[in-house]
Amino acid sequence: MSEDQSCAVNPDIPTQESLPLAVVQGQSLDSLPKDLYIPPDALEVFLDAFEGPLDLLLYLIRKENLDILDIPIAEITRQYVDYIELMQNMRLELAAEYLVMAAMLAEIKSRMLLPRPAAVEEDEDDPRAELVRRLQEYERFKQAAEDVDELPRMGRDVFQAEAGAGNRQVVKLPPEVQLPDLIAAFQDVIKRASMYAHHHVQLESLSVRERMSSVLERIRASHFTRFDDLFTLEEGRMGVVVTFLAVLELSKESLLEITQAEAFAPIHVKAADSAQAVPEQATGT
Amino acid sequence: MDIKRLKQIAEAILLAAARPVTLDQLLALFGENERPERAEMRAALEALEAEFDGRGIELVQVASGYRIQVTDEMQPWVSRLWEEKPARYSRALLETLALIAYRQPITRGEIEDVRGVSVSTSIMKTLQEREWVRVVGHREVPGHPAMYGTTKEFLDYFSLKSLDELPTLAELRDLSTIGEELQLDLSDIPETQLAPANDDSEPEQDAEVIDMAQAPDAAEDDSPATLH
Amino acid sequence: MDIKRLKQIAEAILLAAARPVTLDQLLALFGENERPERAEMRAALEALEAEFDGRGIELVQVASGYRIQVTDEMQPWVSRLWEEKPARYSRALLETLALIAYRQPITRGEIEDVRGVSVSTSIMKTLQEREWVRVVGHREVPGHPAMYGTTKEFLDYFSLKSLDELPTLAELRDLSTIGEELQLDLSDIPETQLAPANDDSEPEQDAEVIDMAQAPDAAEDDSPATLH
Repeated sequence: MSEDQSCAVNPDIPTQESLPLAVVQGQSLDSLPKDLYIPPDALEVFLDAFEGPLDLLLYLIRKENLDILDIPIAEITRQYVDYIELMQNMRLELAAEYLVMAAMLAEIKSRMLLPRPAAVEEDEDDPRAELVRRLQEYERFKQAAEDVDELPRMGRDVFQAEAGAGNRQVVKLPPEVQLPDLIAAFQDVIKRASMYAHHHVQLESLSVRERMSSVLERIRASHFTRFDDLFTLEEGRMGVVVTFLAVLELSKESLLEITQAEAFAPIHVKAADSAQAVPEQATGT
Repeated sequence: MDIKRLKQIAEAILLAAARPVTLDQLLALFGENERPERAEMRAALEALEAEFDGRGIELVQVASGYRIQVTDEMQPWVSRLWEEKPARYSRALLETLALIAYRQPITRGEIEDVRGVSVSTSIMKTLQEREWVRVVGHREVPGHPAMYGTTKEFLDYFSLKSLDELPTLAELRDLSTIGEELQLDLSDIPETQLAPANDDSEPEQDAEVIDMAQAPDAAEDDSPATLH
Repeated sequence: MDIKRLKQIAEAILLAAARPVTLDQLLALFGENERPERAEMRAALEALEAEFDGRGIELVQVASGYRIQVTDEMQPWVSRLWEEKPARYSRALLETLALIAYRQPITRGEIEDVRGVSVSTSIMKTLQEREWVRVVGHREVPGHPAMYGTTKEFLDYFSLKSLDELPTLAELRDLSTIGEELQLDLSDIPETQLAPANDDSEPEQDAEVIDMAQAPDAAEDDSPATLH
């Protein structure tokens, strides 16, 4: 194990090179390991620089270019404990995890010192195995975090491209209705109204009902419309009949008036007077 | 910096900004030693504007600076980005619509008589705004209530040539006795948007519906209600 | 519709949306009778991507769809548009995020086990507020701790299409004392370069890593990060 390298190496984290040894809080610092010297005002920063005991250990290992798979436990433990003591001396609040790690290192160290029979050695776990596993596992995610940080990031490296899109009002779509739904609704309402037995609706074909609407729309109460004009010859005979039925039905319901000045004179129709109350609505748009 | 480079940077800035940027603001984004002349920048912007020609975007100047925006011509597609999924119509609305279709011209009071409950103003308003229903006259009774009828838009929406194509009451009665599977067929008709994969099954089902919905004698070629 | 027209419309839509748009969402913006085939749309997007080449913008695919973005090459100019500097994230946050991304679903306790320190509540809160991370279930152990996973927003933010695009995790090495021959053997096999699967000592963990970070189907079908 590479015990004698340690003195040559300084931690190269926060500002270690600045202050002379002697002046720190008026204390003699001769007792501190030289490679561990950190100005006290930087200690907190130093502590912050590590994400925990695993990170600190990794730092100690990497600092000395050691193979993580073959950690010199005695030396690393010594350095680690020195750091911990230093921090405690400075009365820095130390996360409990750091102390747990110190205990774990001490335990591994003691197990390493125990003589083991050569025959067993092959099979038995290296006392460092668990620590090595945890260090590696932590290190790969430490690396992964750095990799993630390198990924192109929105608003830092790349930016959403956006063009103005006019007024960005949310368009509310009207609901869709399917014909079967409409028919089902009609069936329901008719059933509810106990009108199934009635023939009322059956009597006139729907086209007459529809034509009644369109005739009503075309005539006005204010003036007469020529009866002939209500018919569209292109519709054929069926169309003429439907319109005629519609006019008769409207007349029966007193919705329109039919007049003829004299025999064989043109017949005129107009909306019933009642519609005059609201002519602009009655004639539709 | 050549004009091609300036154009590139200006485009990137305007697209990233998502707000209008003035010429001065544009220039301020350059380091001092690389900052172009105003005239150079203006030329780059003009070149950019010309480049957009025939694309779906354009460079415009508004009060607060230059902005890249989508052309009006693209609005039909773009505006659908912010469409909201439609809700469904209430039972009351569908029943009201059905009564108007089958019993027109019909007053609100008559609808209420059949349905046994009052018809809300908002339903009548919705139906008229949708342009499925309109006032076709007024009944000669006290208060002269408006009579409602369906519109051409109503027929178009439901792909009907005329109201004749709605099943008659007699047919509806048959329908309800024929049983479940037929009704299932009816309600299964894939309508509009999302079902291009159902293309195969659609024509058959449609044919079936037409069969049931058309009154046999009214289904002539010269069906009267095709005009309006 | 020809490809030039489709390209034009796609560009306008993607720029107007200002968020990623999927192929299906794009197609849904077309009326039924003008809707292009998926293959046509995809070809148009590819043509658009090629057209952007060498410009300050690019068409990329991220988890939530296609996105037009300003390239990082334009960052020096564009970043000056905003006075506020983009947020920098602490190592603690990034390590926690990395563990959730690579090891999901993972509990807070499991994160703490790997990191060797406790995970602060504020970090978990920040990650969830940014909508990068969310609770995807609870571990069936005493206390039912929440398990965390990453979201589509996480992938979008880091310009990733899926979790398998995350940088590959470093492989675990075996203890040299036990594994010297093994390592020799392994170094003879060239095609295993990237796969962490060559670690015999921890098959389970590696399997998990492969599931999450490498196998494309696993990332699509099972991984919570592709859900929403």
